[in-house]
Amino acid sequence: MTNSWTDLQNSRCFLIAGSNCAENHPIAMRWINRARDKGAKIIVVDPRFTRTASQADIFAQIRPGTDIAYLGAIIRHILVNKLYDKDYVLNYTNALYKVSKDYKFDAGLFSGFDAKGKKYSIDSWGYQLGPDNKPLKADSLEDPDTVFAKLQEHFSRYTFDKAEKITGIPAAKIKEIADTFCQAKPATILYALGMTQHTTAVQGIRSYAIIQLLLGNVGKAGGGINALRGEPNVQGSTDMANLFNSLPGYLPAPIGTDKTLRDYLVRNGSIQEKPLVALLKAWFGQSATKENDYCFNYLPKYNLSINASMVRIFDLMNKGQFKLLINIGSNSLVSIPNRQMVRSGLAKLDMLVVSDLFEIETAQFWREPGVNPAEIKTEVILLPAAFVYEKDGSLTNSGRWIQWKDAALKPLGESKPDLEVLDSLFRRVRQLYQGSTDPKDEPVLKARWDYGQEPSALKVLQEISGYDETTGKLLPTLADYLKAPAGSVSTGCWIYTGVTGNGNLAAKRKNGDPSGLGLFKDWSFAWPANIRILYNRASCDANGQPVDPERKLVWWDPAARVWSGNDGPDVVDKTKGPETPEGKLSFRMNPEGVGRLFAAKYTSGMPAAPPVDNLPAIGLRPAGLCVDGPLPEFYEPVESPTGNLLHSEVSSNPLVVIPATVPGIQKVGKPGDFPYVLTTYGVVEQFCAGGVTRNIPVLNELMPGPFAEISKNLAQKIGAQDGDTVEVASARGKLRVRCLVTDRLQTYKVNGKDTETIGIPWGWGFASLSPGPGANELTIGVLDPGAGTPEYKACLVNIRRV
Amino acid sequence: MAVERLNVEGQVAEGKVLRFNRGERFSHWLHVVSFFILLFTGLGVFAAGFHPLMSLVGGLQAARLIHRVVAVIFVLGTGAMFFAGDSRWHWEWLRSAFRFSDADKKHIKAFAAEFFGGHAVYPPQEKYNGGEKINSLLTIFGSAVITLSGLVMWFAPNFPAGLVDWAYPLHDLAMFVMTTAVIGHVYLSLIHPDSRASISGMLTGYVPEDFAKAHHAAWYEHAAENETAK
Amino acid sequence: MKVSRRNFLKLSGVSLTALATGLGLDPEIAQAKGYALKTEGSQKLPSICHFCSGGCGLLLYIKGDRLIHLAGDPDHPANEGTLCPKAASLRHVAYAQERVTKPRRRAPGSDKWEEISWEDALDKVARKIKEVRDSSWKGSEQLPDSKTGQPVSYAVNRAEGIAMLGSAEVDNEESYLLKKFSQILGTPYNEHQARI
Amino acid sequence: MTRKMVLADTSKCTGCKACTVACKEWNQLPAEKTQLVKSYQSMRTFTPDTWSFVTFDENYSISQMHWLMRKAQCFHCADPACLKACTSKAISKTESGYVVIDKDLCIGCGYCAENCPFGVPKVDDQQKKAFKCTGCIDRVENNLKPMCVQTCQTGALEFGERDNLMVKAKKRLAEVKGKYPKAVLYGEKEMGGMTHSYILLDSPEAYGLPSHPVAPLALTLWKDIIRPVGTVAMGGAAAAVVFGILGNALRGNYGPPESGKGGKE
Repeated sequence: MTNSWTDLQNSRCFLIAGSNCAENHPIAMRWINRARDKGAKIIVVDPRFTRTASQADIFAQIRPGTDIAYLGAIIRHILVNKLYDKDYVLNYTNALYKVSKDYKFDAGLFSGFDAKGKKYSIDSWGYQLGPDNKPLKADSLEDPDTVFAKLQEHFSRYTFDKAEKITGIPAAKIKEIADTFCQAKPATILYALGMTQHTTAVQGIRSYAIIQLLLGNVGKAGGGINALRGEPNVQGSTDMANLFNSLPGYLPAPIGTDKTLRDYLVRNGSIQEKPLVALLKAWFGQSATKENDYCFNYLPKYNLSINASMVRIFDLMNKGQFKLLINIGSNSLVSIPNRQMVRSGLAKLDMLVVSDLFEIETAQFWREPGVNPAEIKTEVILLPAAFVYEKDGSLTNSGRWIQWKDAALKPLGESKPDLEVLDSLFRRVRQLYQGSTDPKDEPVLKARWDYGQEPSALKVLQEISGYDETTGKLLPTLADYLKAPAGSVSTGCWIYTGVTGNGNLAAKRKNGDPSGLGLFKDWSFAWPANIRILYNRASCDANGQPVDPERKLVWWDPAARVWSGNDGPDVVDKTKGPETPEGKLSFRMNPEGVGRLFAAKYTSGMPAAPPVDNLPAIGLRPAGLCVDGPLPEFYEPVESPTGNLLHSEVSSNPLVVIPATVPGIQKVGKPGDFPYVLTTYGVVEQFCAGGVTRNIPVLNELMPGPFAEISKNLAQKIGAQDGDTVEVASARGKLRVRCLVTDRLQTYKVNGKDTETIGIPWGWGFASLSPGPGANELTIGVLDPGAGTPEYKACLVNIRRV
Repeated sequence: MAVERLNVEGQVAEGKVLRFNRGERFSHWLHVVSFFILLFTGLGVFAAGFHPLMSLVGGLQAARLIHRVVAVIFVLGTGAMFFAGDSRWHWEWLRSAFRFSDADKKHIKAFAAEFFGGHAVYPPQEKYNGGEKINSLLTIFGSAVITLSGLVMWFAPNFPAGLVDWAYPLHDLAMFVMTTAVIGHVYLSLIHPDSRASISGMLTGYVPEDFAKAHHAAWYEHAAENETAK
Repeated sequence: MKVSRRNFLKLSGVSLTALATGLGLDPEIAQAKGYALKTEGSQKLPSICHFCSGGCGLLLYIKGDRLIHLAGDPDHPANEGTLCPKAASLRHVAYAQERVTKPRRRAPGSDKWEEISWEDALDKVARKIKEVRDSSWKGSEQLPDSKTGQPVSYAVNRAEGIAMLGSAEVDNEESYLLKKFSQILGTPYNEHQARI
Repeated sequence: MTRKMVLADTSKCTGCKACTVACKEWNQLPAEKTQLVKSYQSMRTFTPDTWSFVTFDENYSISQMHWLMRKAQCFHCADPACLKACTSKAISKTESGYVVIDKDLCIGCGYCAENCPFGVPKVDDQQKKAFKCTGCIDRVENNLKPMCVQTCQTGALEFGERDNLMVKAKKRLAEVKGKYPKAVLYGEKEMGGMTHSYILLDSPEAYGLPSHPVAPLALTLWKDIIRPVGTVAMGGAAAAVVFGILGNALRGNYGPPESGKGGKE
């Protein structure tokens, strides 16, 4: 989240689209209601009338997977009617930047498309650069070369009527949503898997970014874009980069052609040197020296052409690549979109190691009903895991609050915290490698790994927070880390620096809120540097004073000549005033220092002349790019009931990743055979893959099993009553489940044709106290090209009464 | 009047007249004993004050069980006597309870004075005088209502809720009516100096001849005529 | 087995129920009974909820080192003592009979579990890690040269055969060690369910 | 202790069922096997082990969906039918406005269950005891909020002094009527005034509740007429016997026959 849960009270309008927060983030409603008591409006856009929709002032039922169509119409509405915040757009976004002449978009494709390689070469998505390699800026928004003009041109196709034909939402309602959202300031957008589980996920969220930048909502209390993360520490686990292509602190992981640290910096900018070196010092301690590139070559270099994101891991597993899978706290057999792929993949392992609290489906895949255990040669080790309140440690919530917890109970039976399992496993492996002279074993032997005989979670957090390697003392704050020369400090995750600076700040429990904005700066520690609302510099005008008198976050104090405020100022240097270049930067993590309406290819700080030793030049900071386009474009889901009304020749995302190593495993269904749209989701009573909640009797009592929600029209069509058993089938599998006939799903028109959505909650499997059919028998494992997220929210199915 | 008059029951009696044969006496006491057990165990549930007493019968849940068992006896036992063996007088009692002659009405009017020890004049009475007919009616209707409502309460789930609602007040009402009647009946049959002689009728079957002449003169005469007619 | 239930309303002290008159008329208002709080004298320890990313504060009531009650942490600024249905049910997990409390092993082809000690389990896994790391090691790989585009051999140092699925359910320290462990071993195949 | 009240503003209720879980957790009530009943409701009625659950009613009219959700539990009436029906005097009212079953006095006869207009109390056949929401009287008497109110994240449930919370409820009702014209305040007067009162978004019938709940007529007749009159009658009969004995004694009817004045005739 750019903001936090308690900041929701400051909003005057909520667009809740791609989230059912009343069910999946119940705490959100507490703070939304506080805002509503002060007059805030709630807009909910969802394929179903959910429990969140019951709280909405405006509800729109949308066809799953078509968000960009109506969001594009809102963007067009903002541009055409000049509803944007002019100062904000001019000063804090790249609206005036001139886009390269080579950029163009035509018939569903951006310039640079390589049909064979199914990817874009992105050179044409750059800016027009001046001699100093800095982007050229136009004088006014009317200049045809500007990002702003490209935006107007791109979204001119997204009329309300076109959006209605695609999404099924009446044009008048989309207009009502647009007007309501644009007038109330500050307004915030809440989204979750409803937005991320598409093959156009990244671009959908980009549309949110564009809307909020145009309206000047980012960086403000009650504004921002709030991704409601789904799990207790998904924020932390992504910060620690349990991701194949990144390192802790969101550093890009090195690839094969990064022979040296310098090669890496050429690709990723000099800004990454300090954090990467600090990370290598944290991992290899004294062994990492300037001379040996700080042990840069100890790190594995992944192959850029192999997308090894989560779903693809099982695809590679099906190819037999993996002999050993260590599966900690995850129930893939229930959560990976195409269950068949997981079944066959796991069977190809030599050994599967699972650490969990219960005997989850993944751990006993070898005795799933209908499977012959004798044929499965995988050895499985199931290790009992301690629960959250049986172990010391910290969890990072969606608002980036790193919250410490002491163990309240001893682990049950012989269960152990995963910390101990990992620690003892590593030390045993290192023991096995003692005496080896093989260079490939140096990383294991040379790694710094000492967290005490009984591994202490606090010691690990201190390593993450960082040390001054010259004195061995803990680094107090992020500022100290930034000041120290590269190689003199170590930090396991640079954005967490300072969390244990002056004592364990994650354990702080002062719950005062003098600002009244719900910042709670003295409760735990928010990364980075306890900044509670990101980009809060953008909440001030050109001379550093808050634009919203009722919600003052940060301001420039001319007397003390320092940035101060209720929240930690999100500025490069607290002493550099609004008149200085650093003091103007509202989005300091972007190379342009401003918000990116157009995700251009650009690296800041490129030297004017090439370096004398004609090695490739190193810039300061390359821009974060979307692989499938600098601007969001509407594409149909891979399985869609209709063609693309904007460009029929390119219907779904041209760069979609379809893991199909095992031929035929990822069958794609046709509307003819599978006429209805299926969307999947969670329910408030159960959680994710149900590994824990399906073993809690009182929760099974509240929601005993999955169901298929269908409209009354569809129920009549297939002759089903509420409570009957129906069979839902997709091109990949089928399941039988109880049918729930409801008016919360209505028939809607797509391009004039009646269309039906069916809803099935996921998270059930054959194990636990409350087994049930798994929705991932049906869902399709096609992935967003950028994030690797599968398209759970939309696929095609058929349904019949049994 | 010849003292050796054979009573209609053919029993020779010196100065006594047979009023109730063995069947009638058995029915009466079966009814009495089960009634009081039911009253005691019933109040165990219906009145908070009686809860502690239930330990006498082994606790409240035992009391509820006893109530049900004895209820069956109360209904079937007494009912069976109308059909078993020489049940003629049972039906006779039933018929008499529903026929009120002038004599009965006058007796009822006089009854109040009688009750408090006064002596009122009333015409000769049949085997059952007016007061006893009233008592019989109360018992007949009381037992019927309490039985039916008891059944509904016992098998409540099988009856419509509306009916079950009314079963409780009716059961309670019948209990009050019958208990009130019993208090009067016990007083008359055990304590009231004039009428307490009647108790022997229910114990041995015979009542003193002078009592019969005083309280049931008409019955006493018929008995003599029936005797001679036989 | 029915959980011992409803030892609620333990009456402490004299319960002064006013004896309602036998007449069933309007009964007296019962004197307030002295009610014992089951959490009386328990130790209260804060923790953090293990479900969505709300990060709500839990408060664990512990008596004789047994968890007797679990509710929201009233001091936590986000949830202020409240909890959603899932969090409110978290006491059950502390002693759930279905929890795995000893390591288990399933032999290849077998249809049932067998018990195994932690020692043997960790030893077996460590050996397997070494075995697979060594056997599936890929030191270098042919890749198109960034300038010439011709295939050139680059050092890649990858343990191709090991995949480590981390988790959004474990603490920061555990996620960090998992990443560090996989990188030191040389496997980039460290993913988790944040992506799905 | 002043009279308390719990206000359930169903306009803020999202049917998350946390109240159901917290109630079971605090009172250590075991879960039961269930099935979806209608919409997302998995519990049809109260049971000896389920004292609070959420009802779901879906009303769709003029293309507007109203998803009515309500936390059902004992209303804790000021004039409770259960108390009137209870022959064991096991049910009593507390000053704080709660109707509580004393577990020791209860004999499990089920009269409360049969007479409650909302079907709240339920008898456990094994324990021979009736059970229902206790209002968390143990918490309230120790100045804590009831467990359901404490856990409610949306702020739909509020606990406080009845006087000022009822004023607040009426103010809130006016606001809610803006979006839900048929909204009503339920519990101010019903059954003599309920400790658990509601702002409903539609008529009580839409929630399956009686608009004018009353104790069954049979119960009122039984307890207000038959029971007292019957007792008086029985007392009267006993008194009459005493006077009868006195009367006879005064008239010397108990003496030897010859001294008696009255003849035998």
